[in-house]
Amino acid sequence: MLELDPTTIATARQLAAQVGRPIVDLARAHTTTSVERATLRLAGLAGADPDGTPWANRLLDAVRADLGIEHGVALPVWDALRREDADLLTLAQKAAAGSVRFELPSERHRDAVRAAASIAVRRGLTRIDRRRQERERLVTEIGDAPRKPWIYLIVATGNIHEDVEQARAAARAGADVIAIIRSTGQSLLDYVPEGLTTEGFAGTYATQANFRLVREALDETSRELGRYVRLTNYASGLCMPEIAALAGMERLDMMLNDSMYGILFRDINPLRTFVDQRFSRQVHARAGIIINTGEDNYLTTADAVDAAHTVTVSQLLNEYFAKEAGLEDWQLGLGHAFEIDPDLDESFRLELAHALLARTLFPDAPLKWMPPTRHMTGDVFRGHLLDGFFNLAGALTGQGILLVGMMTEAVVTPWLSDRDLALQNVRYVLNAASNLHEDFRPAPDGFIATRARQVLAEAIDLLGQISHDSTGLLGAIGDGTFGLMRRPADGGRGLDGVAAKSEHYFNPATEELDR
Amino acid sequence: MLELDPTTIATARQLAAQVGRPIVDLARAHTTTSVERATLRLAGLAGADPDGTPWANRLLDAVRADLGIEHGVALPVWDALRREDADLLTLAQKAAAGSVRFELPSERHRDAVRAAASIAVRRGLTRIDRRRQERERLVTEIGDAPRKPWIYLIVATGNIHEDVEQARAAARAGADVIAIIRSTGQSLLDYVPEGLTTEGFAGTYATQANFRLVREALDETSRELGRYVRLTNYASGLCMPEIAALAGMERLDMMLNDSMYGILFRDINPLRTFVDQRFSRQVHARAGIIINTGEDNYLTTADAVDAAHTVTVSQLLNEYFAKEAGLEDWQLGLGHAFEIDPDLDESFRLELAHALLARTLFPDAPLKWMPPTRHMTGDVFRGHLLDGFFNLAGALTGQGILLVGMMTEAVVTPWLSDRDLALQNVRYVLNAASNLHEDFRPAPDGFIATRARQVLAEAIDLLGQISHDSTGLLGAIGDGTFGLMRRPADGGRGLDGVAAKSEHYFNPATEELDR
Amino acid sequence: MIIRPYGDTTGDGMVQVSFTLPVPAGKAGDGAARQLATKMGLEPALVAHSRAIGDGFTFFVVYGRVSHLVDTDQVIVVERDHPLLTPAEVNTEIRRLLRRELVVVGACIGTDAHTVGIDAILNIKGFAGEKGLEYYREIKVVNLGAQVAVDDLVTRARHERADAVLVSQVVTQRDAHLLNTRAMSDAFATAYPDGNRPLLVVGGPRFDEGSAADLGVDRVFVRGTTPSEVASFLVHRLGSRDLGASA
Amino acid sequence: MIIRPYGDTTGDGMVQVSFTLPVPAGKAGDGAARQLATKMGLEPALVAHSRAIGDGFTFFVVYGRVSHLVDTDQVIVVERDHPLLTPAEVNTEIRRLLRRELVVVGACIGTDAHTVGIDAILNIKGFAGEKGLEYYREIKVVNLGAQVAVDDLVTRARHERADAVLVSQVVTQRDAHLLNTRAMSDAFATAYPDGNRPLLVVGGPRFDEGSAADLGVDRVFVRGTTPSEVASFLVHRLGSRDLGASA
Ligand code: B12
Ligand code: B12
Ligand SMILES: Cc1ncc(COP(=O)(O)O)c(C=O)c1O
Ligand SMILES: Cc1ncc(COP(=O)(O)O)c(C=O)c1O
Repeated sequence: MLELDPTTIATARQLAAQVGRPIVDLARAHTTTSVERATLRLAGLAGADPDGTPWANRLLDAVRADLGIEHGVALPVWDALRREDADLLTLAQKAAAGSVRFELPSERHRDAVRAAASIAVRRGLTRIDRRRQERERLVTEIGDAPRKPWIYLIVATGNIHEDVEQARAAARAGADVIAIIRSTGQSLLDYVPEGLTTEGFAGTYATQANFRLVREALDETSRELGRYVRLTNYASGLCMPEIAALAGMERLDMMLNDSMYGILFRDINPLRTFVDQRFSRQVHARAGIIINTGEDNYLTTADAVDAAHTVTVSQLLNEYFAKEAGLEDWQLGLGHAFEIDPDLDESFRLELAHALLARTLFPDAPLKWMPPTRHMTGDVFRGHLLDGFFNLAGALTGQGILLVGMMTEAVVTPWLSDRDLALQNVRYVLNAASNLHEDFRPAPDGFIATRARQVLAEAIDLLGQISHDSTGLLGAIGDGTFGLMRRPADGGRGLDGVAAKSEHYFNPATEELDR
Repeated sequence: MLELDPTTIATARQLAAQVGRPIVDLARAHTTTSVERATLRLAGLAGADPDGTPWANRLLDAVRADLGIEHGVALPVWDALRREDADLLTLAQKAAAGSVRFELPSERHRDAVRAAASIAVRRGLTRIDRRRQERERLVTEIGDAPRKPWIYLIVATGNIHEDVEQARAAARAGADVIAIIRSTGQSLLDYVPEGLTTEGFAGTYATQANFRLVREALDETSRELGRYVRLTNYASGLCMPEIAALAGMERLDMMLNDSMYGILFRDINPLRTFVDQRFSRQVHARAGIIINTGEDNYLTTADAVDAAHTVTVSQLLNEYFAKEAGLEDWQLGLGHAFEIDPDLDESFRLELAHALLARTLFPDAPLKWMPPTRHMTGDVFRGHLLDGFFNLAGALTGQGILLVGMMTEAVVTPWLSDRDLALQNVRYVLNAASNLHEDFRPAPDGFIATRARQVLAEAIDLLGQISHDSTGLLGAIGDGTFGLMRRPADGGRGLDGVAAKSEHYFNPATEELDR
Repeated sequence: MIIRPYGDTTGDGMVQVSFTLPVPAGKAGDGAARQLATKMGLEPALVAHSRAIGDGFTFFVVYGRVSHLVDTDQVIVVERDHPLLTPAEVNTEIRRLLRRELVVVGACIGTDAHTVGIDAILNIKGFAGEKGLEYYREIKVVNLGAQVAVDDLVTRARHERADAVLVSQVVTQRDAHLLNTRAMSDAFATAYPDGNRPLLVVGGPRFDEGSAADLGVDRVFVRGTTPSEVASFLVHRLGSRDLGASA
Repeated sequence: MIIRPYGDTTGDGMVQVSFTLPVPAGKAGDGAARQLATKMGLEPALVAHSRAIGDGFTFFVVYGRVSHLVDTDQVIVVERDHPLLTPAEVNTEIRRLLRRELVVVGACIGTDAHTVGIDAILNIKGFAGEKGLEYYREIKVVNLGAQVAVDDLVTRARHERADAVLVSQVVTQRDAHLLNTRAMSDAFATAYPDGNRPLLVVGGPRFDEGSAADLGVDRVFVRGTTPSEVASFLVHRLGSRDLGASA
C-alpha cells in the first residue's frame, strides 16, 4: 500500500461526485427501450418469434407504436392484460399480430394495473434474490476460490458447446472465474438473441439459454473441484438492462459493466448508455453480481503513461455511479491494465506505481487486473515473459481478479494450449513469489510513490476541469478525454430508443430498485 | 544487502582457512607435469610435432624419462641448453629424437643455469604483464561495459570460425562477456591442442591460436561498439597451469577456474588438481584475469535447497585458495545458481535469499550468477519465463556477472535465435526493473533473512566438521560432500603426473609468482 | 539462392514446432506427435516436451531438422512498383491528376470494432511518426469508424463520390476478414458500372498481401503499414487509371 | 483413428512454428519464411513475427493450419512386451534364471560426462522414488562413471563377465550419441563370439526408442526412464535368451 494524503483522496471522490451527479439526474429522468424490455423480462416474458425476434421486443415495439415509451411499458401492458385477460406471452403474440391497441389505464383502473404489474415484476426480482441466496449457499457448501487474486480465464470458441468443454477444462486447470466471450457485434444488437448458439466471431452470443447451460456445467465442475467456479459475461452494449436481468436470473457471478465502454468503444449514444447502465447496475446490485469496469480498454487506444490519470478518473466515476446504483465495495471490479510500452525505462516500476495507486484508492474493491495486449507481438516467447511480469505485478500489488494473459494475444483468440501455458505461468509466479510483497516496500518518496501521487494529482486536475466546464462529463467524452475516442452527446447508436419520462411514467422495477 | 553478524562471518572465514591451509601446504610441496610444461611455455616453447603433440609435452616427457619431474624441468633443461647451446625448440626436437640426455647441473653451473632459466621464464611473465596493461589501456580507451551485471553469453558451435562470427553477433547484440565453450573432453587431455580447430562436440578446443583469433576479432568489435568486450574460456582440467599461461599471454579476460571442479566433475585426482589450480591462479593473478568458480555445478547434481550450504562452503574455500594465490577480491567471480525446483513453494524468495547471502558474504567480488539448467525442460515457453525470473533475481540482488539462460537449455546447445531471445529477455528485465532493488527490502527477520542465516549456519557447521575430521577436505571430497560426487584422494586421473618436490627443486616461475 | 533454416550452423535446417493433438499423453501420444512432425518434414524429429491438457489432449514441443530447401528466387513479394512520396509530393500529384481533392472513405466493416489500425492510417495523429491522410491538404477523409455495414459503406462512398475506399479488418477468427472483404468487393462491383468503382483497399495485420485479386480489391496492406505507403499507392493507381470515368 | 492438430476447435489443424533463415529481415524475408512454412504444410501460413538477428539472419514465428492427418493406428511405439517387476520379483527371477548374481557394467562413454542420468538408473538413490539397480540384491553393479573409452568398457565388461552393459549418452551435438553408440556396439560385436555378447542397453534424453536395431543394441531408453523398467527388461531378455552360452 502507498501513503496517500486522505484529504487529497477525499477531494478526488468529491469531484467525481460533482461530475457524476448531473449524469445520474439525466439517467433518472429518462427511460430506454431496453430498460422497458428488461421490465417485461423480469415480469416473465421470454422466448422469440419464428424469425428470432424476442417477444419482449415485439411487445415493446407495439406499445411504442401506440404510445411511445415515455410512460413506461408497465401501465399500457398490464392495462391491456386486464382488458384481454391474457398472459404476457399471448398478449405479445396478439400485439405482434397487430390485434391489440395500447393505452394508459383510465383513472379508476390505474391502481389495480400498477399493483398487477408490480406483482408480476416482483416475481422476477424474487427469482434473482433466490439465485443470489443459492450462490451464497453454494459458495459456503462447496467452498470458495483458494486464494486472491482470482484467476480469470477467457473462453472464446464461438460455439457454446465447445465453450462448455473448454470452460470445464479451464476450471479444472485452475481458473476461478470463466468468461465466455460473446460474438463481436452483439453489443450493437438492439435485442438479446434467444436459445443455444453455435456461431459468432471471436465468441458466440450471450443468451439466457447459453448462460444457463454454462452455469449448470460449471456447478457440476465446481462440485467436482470443491471450489465454486464463477461465470462471467458482458452487459455493456445496447441491451445492458436486459442482459443484466438475464444474468441475475441465471446466476452469473460477474458481469462486465462499464458506465462508458459502450459510448467509447461501440459508439453507442452517451445518454442511452448512462440510462441503461444505471438500471443494469441496480439489477446487478440486487443479484449480488460483481461488476468489472473497462478502464483497461482506454490503454489500448491511448498511451498507458500519458493517459494513466484518465484511468483513475474513470475508476472514480465508475465507483460513484456504481454506489449510487446500490452496488457495494466488494462488487466493484474496477479495471486497470499492464499496458505500458515494455521498452520504456522502468516500465515495470511504473506499472507497480499505477497498480498500487488503484489498490490504495479502492482498498475494499476487488480490482480487475488486465494483462498486456497492445504491446504484445507475434513474438510469443517475449509475450509469455511479459505475461509473467504482469502476473508478478498482480501478486506484488494485491490485485483481486487477475485476467490471465496469453502469449498469442497478437495472433489468435486463445488456443487450448495457450490457456494451459498461461495458467502454468500464473501458477509459477503466484507460487514462487506468493509472499514477495512482504519484501516489497516502495520508499515513501521513492520513484513509485512519487509517480502514484503525480497520477492522482493529474486525475484531480482533470476532474476539476470537467466539473467546471459547463458541458461536464458529456463534453469531456465528446472531446476524446477517454481512450482518445471523441463521442459527441447527440451522436452514436440507440439514441432513438431513449425518452424523457412523462409525469405518468411508471416502472415497478425501478420503483422497487430505487428503494 | 542482508544484516549478518560480522563475527559469524569471521568464524566462517577462519574455518575455511583452517580447512584450506593443509591443502595449500600440499600444493606447495608438489609439482605436476602440467606445472612444468607451463613453465616451458612461459619460457617461449610453443608448437607441436607432426602428429600434434606439443613440444612442451615432448620435452617434458624426455626430461621425465631421465630424471622424473621432482626437481622441476628448469635445471635439467637449461643445463642441456647450455651444453647443446640450442634454443628451446631445437632442444625439444632433439630430445624427442632421443638425442639428448638430461641431468641436474653440476655445482659450478647451477647458478648460471638458474639465472638463464629465470631470464627465459621472466620473458613469458613480462609478456603477460604487457597484456594486462594492454587490457587496462583498452578498457579506458574504448570504454567499459555500460552497467552491472555484465551480460555473459556462451558460444558453442564447435568450429572456431563460426564461433568468431557468433561471438561478434552476440557482442553486437549486447553481450559484455563471451565464453567460447570448449569441446567435451578437452579437460581430460593431458596436453593443450595446437592451432585453429574446427571440430569438437558441444564446443571446439581451447588452443592458443583459437584464443588469439577470437580475442583479435573481439578487439575489433569492441572498438566498433565503443565498449571493451571480455573473452573467457576454461582452465579447469588436466592442463590448468598451461591454459592459464596461454590465457595470460593471449589476453583472455576471465577464466573458469575452480579449485574442485576437475575433481568432482571430471574425476581428476584431487592432489593433481590442487597443485595445478594453485599455480594457474597465481598466473591469473598476475594476468589480471577474473576467475569464475564452479559452485553452480553442484546444484546440477545435488538439490539446490538441501545443498545450498555446500555452495557457501565452496565459495569460502575458493576465496581462501584464490587469495593465497594472490588474486584480489575484484578477480573473484564466485559461482552460484538459480537451480531451485520451480515447483517448490516460495522458490523465488529462496533464490533471493541464497543470492543475497553470497552478495553479503563477498561484497567486493563480482559474483557469477548462473541460470536455471537442471529444472529446464523441453517446454521452452516455461523455460523462457524461468530465465526471466532468474534475470530479475540477478537485478534485485546485484550480481556481477549474469550468465544468460537459454530457453532451449534442455534441448540443444544454444541456437542463434535462442541467444537473441535470451538477450531480449535480459534487456527487458534489466530495463523495466533496473532499480526495483530500491523497493526490495527484505524484513530483518523475515523469510529471506532467516533462510540466509540458516544456510550460513549450516555452512559453518559443515566447515567445522571438516576441520575437525583428521582426513580434512580430501576426506570430505571422498565422502561426496560436494555435488554428491565421491572422489577418493588416491583416485581419479592424472595422479601419475604429480611428484613431491625434491630438495633440488627449482622453478623460476613459482619463485617469481610466490613473491 | 537456395537456403535452409539455421539453428547454430549453416545448413543444419533446424526448426521448432509446437501443437496440441487430441490424444492422451504417453508413448503413443509422443509417437503421434513424431508422425505429424515427420509429415511436416522434420527428420529426425525430437519430441522435446509433451504435457497433458485436460484428459483427451496433449501439447507437444518438437525440435528437428527439415530437409526443405527455400528458393529465395521463387519468393513473390508485393514490392512497391512506384515511388514512396512525401505528403507534399502526394498533394501536387493529386492536384495534377484530379484538379480537385481526392476523396477517401474509410471504415472498419462487419462487426469488427478495431479502429486503431485504420485510424493510424487516416487520423492526423498517424503512425510510426508519419501523419495520417487527414493531414494531406488535397485528401478529403471520411472516416466512418467501426462496425459499418457494407451497404451503408457503399451508399456513403457513392454519396461522397469516393475515389478510394479504405477498409480495415482485424478480427480473423473463422476467416471473418475474408468473408467481409469479399462481401464488400461484391457489393461495390454490383453497385458501380464496370471499371468505374472507387479503388478498393483493405488492410489488417493478418491479411496476405498477395490476395488482392482473390479478394476482388486493388491492394491489400498488412502489419506495419504507414500512411505514406497508402497515399503513394493511391496517387500512383489513380495516375495509371482512366480518370474520365470516375470524374 | 485419424486426428488433426487442435488449436481451439476440433480439426482446425493449427500449429506454431519458429525458425531462423539466413536472409535479411523484410518483405522478401517474410516471403521466404512463408515458402518454408508452406513446404512444411502450413496453408495458410501467417508470419506472425519476424526479427532481424545481426545482419544476415532473421528469426520468424509462423502460425497456420496444416492439412496433414495423423493416423494413430500407424504409430509404432516400443511398448513394454513384458511385465514391470518389483525389485523382489526381479531378484527371484535372476536367481531362477542364473543361479548367480546378474552383472551389470554401466558407463557414460566417449567424452560425455553427464552421469546424472545413468546414476539415476544405477545408484541406490535411484530416480522418481524408485531405488536404482545397486539396491537389487541379485544385481552386481559396476559403474565406471563418465568419459569412459569404448575399449576400456569392453575390457572391463569381459573382466567382470558382464551380463549387460548399460551406456548413457546425453550430448547429442553433431550426433555424438549415435557415433559413440555405434562405435560401442561394433566393438562388442568384434570382441565377443556371435550371440554371446552381453545385452547392450543405451539411454539418454534425445535417443529415439525405435533405433535399437539400427544402433546395434538390444534396447534404447529415453527421458523419464526408471530403474525398474530397466531391471524388468534385463531379466525378461535374459529369460528369453539361451543362457548356456553366456554362462
Ligand atoms: C486494441 C484491441 C482491442 C480494443 C479495440 C479498440 C479500438 N477502438 O480499436 C478493444 C479492447 C475494444 C478490443 C476488443 C475486442 N477484441 Co481486440 N484487440 C486489440 C489488440 C490488443 C490490438 C489491436 C491494435 O490496436 N493494434 C495496433 C494497430 C495499429 O495495428 P493493426 O490493427 O494491425 O493496424 C496496422 C496494420 O494492420 C495496417 N492496417 C490495419 N487496418 C488497415 C486498413 C487499411 C485500409 C490499411 C491501408 C492498413 C490497415 O495498418 C496499421 C498500422 O500499421 C489486439 C491484440 C494485438 N496485440 O494485436 C486485440 C485483438 C485484435 N482483439 C481480438 C478480439 C477477439 C477482440 C474481441 C472480439 C474480444 C476480446 N478478445 O477482447 C473484442 C471485440 C472487438 C470487436 N467487436 O471487434 C483478437 C482478434 C483475434 C483474431 N485473430 O480474430 C485480438 C488479436 C486479441 C486476441 N488474441 O484475442 N480489442
Ligand atoms: C547437469 C548438466 C551438466 C552437469 C553434469 C554433471 C554430471 N555429473 O552429470 C555439468 C554442469 C558438469 C555439465 C557440463 C556440460 N554440459 Co551439461 N547439462 C546438464 C543438464 C542441465 C541436465 C542433465 C541432467 O542431469 N538431466 C537429468 C537426468 C536424470 O536426465 P537424463 O540425463 O535425461 O537421464 C534420464 C534418461 O535420459 C534416462 N537415461 C539417461 N542415460 C541413461 C542410460 C541408461 C543405460 C538408461 C537405461 C537410461 C538412461 O534415464 C534417466 C532417468 O530418467 C543439461 C540440460 C538439461 N536440463 O537437460 C545440460 C546439457 C545436457 N549439457 C550440455 C553441454 C553441452 C554441456 C557441456 C559440454 C558445456 C555446457 N554447456 O556446460 C559441459 C561438458 C560436459 C561433458 N563433457 O559432457 C548440453 C548438451 C547439448 C546437446 N544436446 O548436445 C545440455 C543439453 C545443455 C545445453 N542445452 O547446452 N552439464
Ligand atoms: C467493460 C466491457 N464491456 C464489454 C466488453 C465487450 O464488449 P463487446 O462485446 O462489444 O466487444 C468489454 C471488452 O473488453 C469490456 O471491457
Ligand atoms: C569451473 C568450471 N570449469 C570448467 C568447466 C568446463 O569443463 P569441461 O570443459 O570439462 O566441460 C565448467 C563448466 O561448467 C566449470 O564450471
